Amino acid sequence: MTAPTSAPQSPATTDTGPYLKVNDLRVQFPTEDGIVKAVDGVSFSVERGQTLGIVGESGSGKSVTSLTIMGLHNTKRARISGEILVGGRNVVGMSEEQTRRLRGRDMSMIFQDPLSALHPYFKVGAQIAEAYKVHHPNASKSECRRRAVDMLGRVGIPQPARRADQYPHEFSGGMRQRAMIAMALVNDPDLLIADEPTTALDVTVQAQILDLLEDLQREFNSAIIMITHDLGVVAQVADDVLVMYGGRAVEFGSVEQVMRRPQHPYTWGLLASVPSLHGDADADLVPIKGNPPSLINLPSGCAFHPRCRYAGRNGDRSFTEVPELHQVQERGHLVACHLSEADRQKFYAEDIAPSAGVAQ
Amino acid sequence: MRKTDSTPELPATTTDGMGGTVALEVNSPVDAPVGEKAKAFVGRSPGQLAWLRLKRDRTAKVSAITLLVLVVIALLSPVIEKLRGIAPTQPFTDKLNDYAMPLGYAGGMNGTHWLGLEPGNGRDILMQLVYGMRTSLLIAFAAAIVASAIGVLIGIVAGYARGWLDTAINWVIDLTLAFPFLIFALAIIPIVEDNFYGERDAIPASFRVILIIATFALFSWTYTARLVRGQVIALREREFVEAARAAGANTGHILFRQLLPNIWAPILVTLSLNVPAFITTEAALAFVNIGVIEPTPDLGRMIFNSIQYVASDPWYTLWPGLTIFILVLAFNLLGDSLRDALDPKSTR
Amino acid sequence: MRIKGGALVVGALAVALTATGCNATTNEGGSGDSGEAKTQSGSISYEAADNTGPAKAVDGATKGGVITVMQVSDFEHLDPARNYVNVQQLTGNLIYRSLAGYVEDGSGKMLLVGDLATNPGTDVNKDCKVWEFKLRDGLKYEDGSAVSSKDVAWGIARSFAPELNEGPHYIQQWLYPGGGYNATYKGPYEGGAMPAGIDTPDDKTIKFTFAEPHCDMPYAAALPTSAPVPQAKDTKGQYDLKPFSSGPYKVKSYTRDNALELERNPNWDANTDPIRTAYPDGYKFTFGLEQQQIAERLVADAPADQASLTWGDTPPAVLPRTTAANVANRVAKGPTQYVWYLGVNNLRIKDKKIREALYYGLDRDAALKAIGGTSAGTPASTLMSPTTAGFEAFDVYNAPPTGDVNKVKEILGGTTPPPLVLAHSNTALRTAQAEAIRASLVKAGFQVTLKAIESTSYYDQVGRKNNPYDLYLHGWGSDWPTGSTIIPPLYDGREIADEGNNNLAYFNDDSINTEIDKIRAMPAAEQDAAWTALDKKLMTDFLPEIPAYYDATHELYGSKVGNAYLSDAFGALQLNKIFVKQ
Amino acid sequence: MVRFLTRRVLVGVVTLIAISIIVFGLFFAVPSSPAKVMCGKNCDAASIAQVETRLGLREPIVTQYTKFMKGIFVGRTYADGTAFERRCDAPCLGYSFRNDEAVTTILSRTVPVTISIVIGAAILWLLIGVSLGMVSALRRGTLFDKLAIGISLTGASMQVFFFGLILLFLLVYTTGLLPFPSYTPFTENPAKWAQGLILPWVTLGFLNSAIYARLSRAQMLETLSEDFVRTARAKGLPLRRVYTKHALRAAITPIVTIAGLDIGASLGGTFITETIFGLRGLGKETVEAVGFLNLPIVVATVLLAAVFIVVANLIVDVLYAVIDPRVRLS
Repeated sequence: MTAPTSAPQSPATTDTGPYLKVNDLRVQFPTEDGIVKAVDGVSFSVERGQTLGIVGESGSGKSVTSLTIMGLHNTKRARISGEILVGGRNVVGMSEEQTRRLRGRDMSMIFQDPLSALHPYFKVGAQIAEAYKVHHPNASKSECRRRAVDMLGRVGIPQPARRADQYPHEFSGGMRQRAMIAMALVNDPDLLIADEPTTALDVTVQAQILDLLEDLQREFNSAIIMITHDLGVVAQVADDVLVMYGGRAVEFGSVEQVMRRPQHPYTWGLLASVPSLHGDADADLVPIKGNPPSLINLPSGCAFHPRCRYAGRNGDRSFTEVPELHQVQERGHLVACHLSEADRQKFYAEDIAPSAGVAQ
Repeated sequence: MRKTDSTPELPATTTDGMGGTVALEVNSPVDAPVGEKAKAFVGRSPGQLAWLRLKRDRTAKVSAITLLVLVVIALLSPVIEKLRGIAPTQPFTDKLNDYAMPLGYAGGMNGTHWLGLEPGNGRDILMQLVYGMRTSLLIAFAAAIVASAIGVLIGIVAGYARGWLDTAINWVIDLTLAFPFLIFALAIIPIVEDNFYGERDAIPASFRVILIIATFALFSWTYTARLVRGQVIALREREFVEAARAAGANTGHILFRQLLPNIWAPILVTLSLNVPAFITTEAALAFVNIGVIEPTPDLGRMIFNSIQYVASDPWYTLWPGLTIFILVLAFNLLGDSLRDALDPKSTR
Repeated sequence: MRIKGGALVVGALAVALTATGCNATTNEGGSGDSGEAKTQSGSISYEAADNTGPAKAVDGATKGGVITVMQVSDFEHLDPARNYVNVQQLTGNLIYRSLAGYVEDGSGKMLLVGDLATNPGTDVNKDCKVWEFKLRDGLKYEDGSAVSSKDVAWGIARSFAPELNEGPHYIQQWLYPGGGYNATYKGPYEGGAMPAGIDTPDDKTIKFTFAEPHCDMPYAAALPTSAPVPQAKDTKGQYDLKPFSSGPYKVKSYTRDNALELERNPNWDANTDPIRTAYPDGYKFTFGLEQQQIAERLVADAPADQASLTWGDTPPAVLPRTTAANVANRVAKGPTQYVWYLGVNNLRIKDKKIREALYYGLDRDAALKAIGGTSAGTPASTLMSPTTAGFEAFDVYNAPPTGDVNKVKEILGGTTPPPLVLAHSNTALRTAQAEAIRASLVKAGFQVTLKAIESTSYYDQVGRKNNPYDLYLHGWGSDWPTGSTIIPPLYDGREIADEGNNNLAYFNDDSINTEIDKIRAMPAAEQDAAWTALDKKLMTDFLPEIPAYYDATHELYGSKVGNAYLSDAFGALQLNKIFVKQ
Repeated sequence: MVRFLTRRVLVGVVTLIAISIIVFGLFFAVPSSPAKVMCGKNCDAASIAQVETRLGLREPIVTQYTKFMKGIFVGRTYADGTAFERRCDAPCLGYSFRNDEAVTTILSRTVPVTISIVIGAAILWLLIGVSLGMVSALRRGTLFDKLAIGISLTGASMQVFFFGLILLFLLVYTTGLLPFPSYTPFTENPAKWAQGLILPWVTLGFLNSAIYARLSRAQMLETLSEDFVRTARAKGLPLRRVYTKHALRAAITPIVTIAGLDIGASLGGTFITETIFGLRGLGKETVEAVGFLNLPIVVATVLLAAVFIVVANLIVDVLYAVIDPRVRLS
């Protein structure tokens, strides 16, 4: 487990540290409507064999972060600063050709909605084989295909040889997601980013996919970033959790810390809106009121303040001052909130805990 | 074809492959599977957003102003006639030479006849032009609106009705598309005129104009109808329609109160791109002698007549040619901008 | 003869004139003033020198090459029984020979001579009732067989067939006077009978016997219905596509609406032909271009088009550029036998005062400028064209070319004229012209409504006796250059039928009808002056309709076309003596 | 597949029959009779009646129509019992009212002209328009892109009659760089065929290129924003391969279908192009025939145009199924 940092550290250039290290990442998109600050000073790291869960509503910056790591943003359109070290190499500022070589082999990504992420006109096997071939230029065609079929088998697709010759639309949702995972893993990547891999799937399939990811992680010893809005998923697979809001990290800690003893009102909101297996079955789910903020005109001060029922408890700091990520008493647990820790614990215990729960 | 059914949804802010699909519901407690920045414009209706975008679009502004100026000129043509004291049909044959070409320089341009005179009839080009533009714009706008109205009505009915009615309407659309428009226009216009007016009645200019509008509309509603039908089919299963139905709303209410407001954007775009197409087609009608008849001034007929003079009196060709080019270009640009503004997924 | 609407292609700019036989003086290379034609009567020549082949050679002419004639639309008919359009007859003249024909050289001296026959017809009893034609020696068809007078008789017989009814029917009507020309005899196809009144005592002689005197017979014999058609070669409806050649050229290929190619008929003997020199090796007629395109190409004179010509009038838009030095010498222009009238429906406008007011209200200058100005014609003041034999240029009303609004007011004297409907053919040029006329009449105080009629049915519509229009623009040209094919068809009220009228004024006056009969009975020599006197009387006393302008033609040809002149007889470029400059 | 085709063909046939009925009915309603147009100057009521009988116009419209349809499939005999009787073998579309030529002959002469014009122009506009659009989409925002947008906007706002005429004046009349357009059958002389058709190709090709460039650019941009393109990049594929294999394949599919429909519609007649360049194709033939009320030609050409459109639709549907595995013909 790695201590997240709120301040940039000196870049590690050796292979011994965390496999992925993100330092003070900022991603901005100039648009016709203004500058979108999609990610605003986020830092974290992931080690091999570990899983980091990133949670947040849409617009919180989690997907942008992952795409930035993959180098999939058009550098002409996106302004990226900070540092992303993948196995010690800084991806920020790297040429397209260099990142391309990393993509798919050193780091790969499982996209949400595999129906649109897979090319509709090409056979599934061919798409996987292509991913293999590009990083193994010397592999023969049949070798690539064998590999693709093999991968399909390993992600649990029955009759992989037959399935390889089918098109994505002929697969069921779960099967497509497995194929997507097979494609992401075909080159044994060291870092795997899974963007909402289970969102579109029903619960049983979801569980199978998560199990599969866990098995594969054990096998390949990969570092995994699991992007999701589903706290249940996070609780199941993640070692650490990063909660994002408005392009910033608002809370970080181990699963235990964030799920059991959350300290940020936004995290509370997320938890309160998840049905509990342990809490009162009759307790109402409490949705977070209001809408996610505009990334062009973030609310001043704490971006969450318009939706936070505790805003203003500390004078007008919530409205004027951007809260920094600070370590709480517990080691490794960081929160960006102006409330005092005592207040946070008190509010949680009184207002939130009775009705919120986590599937754990 | 694929992709014509683009739904006007909440705009994503960038178009570099990040947008993903965008959801309409904004009050979900948890992160919906949507693009990251989709909710950047919270609290503004799609219409307001489109307006904002349009206002920022320089091309749109320039073309809109150009069109506005031309439309105002066209509308004010009687005033211009009063001010200049020259009627559009007034012949100045005395200012033509033996070959009926305008005397003087540059097609007879001078202080009285700012754009010169038409060869042959010796009419003032400026007056013919402004009045002609009025006729052409009237035809194009009216036809576009009527075509859209028919298309929307039929499209909604087809999309909502399903079953045999949908099949029948689809077949009628196919039939219309397979039917040569020009032949129909050529054949039908004289027949209808004969049936409506006696042999000695002056056929009012407006009647031919109405006929042309009707013919245009009759052959141009299909695209809108298909578009609307597709939209309706896509939308009719959506929650808000289901909800309305569950709440006991009648079909008419669902169709026009629930569905229509959600599909107006592509309709508007089609309409705005139909106008320049009709201006051009109206000019083509003059080619086959079924355009607007003399003595009503008409831009299309003027172009057809003037093209022949491109070598003998290029000025005569220039003015109407330039006018139609600017009109069509401005309309196309504005239509493009409108589409971009209303449907952010499409890109210029 | 009517200028036929059917020849007007939709959207085409040219007016295809339908006519034969008249007499005009060309003003080749002259000014745009085409109306100042010298008046001269065509004469019928029995001189042996004129009637003997070969035709007089053209200075500097060489044999060879191919002349291309560019036309807007295909010929309707080349079958001699159906050929009634001037350009078709000019073309037909290359393929088949009639009993008589016109010798022309472009100088204005036109002679009617024998073509197949040794002279233009012998008036056997000097009463114009029995006419005899003797065929020349050595006449051969394209297959080398001899031309027989029986073939001429067959040709005339078949022109009675209802299916081949499109040609001129003077001889036919004279053979069967009273009633329709084919009311009793319907051609040889059903039953094989030959028409009464034609005798072919031997293979060289054909004799016509009429009940009434017809001193015009030599002219009528020049029409194509007297061309020989061997019965064995008669393909009836298909004869149009490949008439059997008795002239210097035969059909090589004919693709309808695209092209007609003629090549030499090796069996034609120049020594038998006083009319044709046949210099080119062939002709190519191309169809389907707009008149504008043809004119532009001829102005441009690209190498491929230098041996080309057109029979269509140069469109107004091209006219201004024909004055350039390298183009002006390639223009054939001059008056034709046509006069254009602002027709007034006398059944509706009975008051001569109103017609007089219209006469002054009409801006002839504007009407002409709408179709190309002075090269399209000159203002007219008579009913007969200046190309008519015995023409006299008189002007009863002395209206200025641009009209006289004050005079109109004076004539009307404060009364309001009835609202008028002006019908016009819907081609671009006629529409522009109608609008110019409307504008001028409105300026003069009339209330005028335009009524566009589909060009193809224009003359059908206005030719109905009970048509609802007051005014219509129409043209007329004589079939041969005497008043006898102008005044009677246009103003003999007894000929008014329910449909298909030529008397578009629907004018009927007993005194005029009587006068017409009187003139017809006169000896040929006295008729010309009598027709002119009748013209003057009609204009002064009745003013049945308003002569608008004398038609003129303006045709372009390429720089390699030699001896191109307007035919006096047909009002278009004559092909008989044309050649390709080498 | 077979069921789909059968059904579509059946619907197409019904459509064609409907169109033939409409056209027949339309011309029956025209106030003036084609016989009048044909019978010329010597026209009286009796001659009109004769001509009308000969043309079969005196029979009730239903009889005329059934005879016409019968002629197409089994042939028919005209003017039976007269000296002008003739047999017209299937497929018999009748004879031109104007000059008695068999309509099938006229079609066999005019259709190749239109096909030549359209095919040549289509190759041009597909090659130039699509590549221009694709490249400018890939180079979005560059000078090249802006230039391409400018040209295609100008082209899309230009009219065939304007552009064609100006080309004629510039290249033919004034400078004589090109001969006036003409049609020589390809089989006779391919070089002359091409030379005679350059101008119409360029005219139609340029104007449609403009439209297709706009279309392809928009399509390509839309495709580039698709998830599967992102996936392809995430796999580590080089950009060139992403564009040429993944993006192009998806972007070109709708263009192929639109092009198919456009070509089908154009084959029905490019009247203005044909008129401007004096080429006697299907379009010019049709419009002229309408002017002369030449019913047999009008019905035949309209039907043929409709056949082209219906067949193009069918081909496009099949093609789509071939290109896009998601589409199933059923």
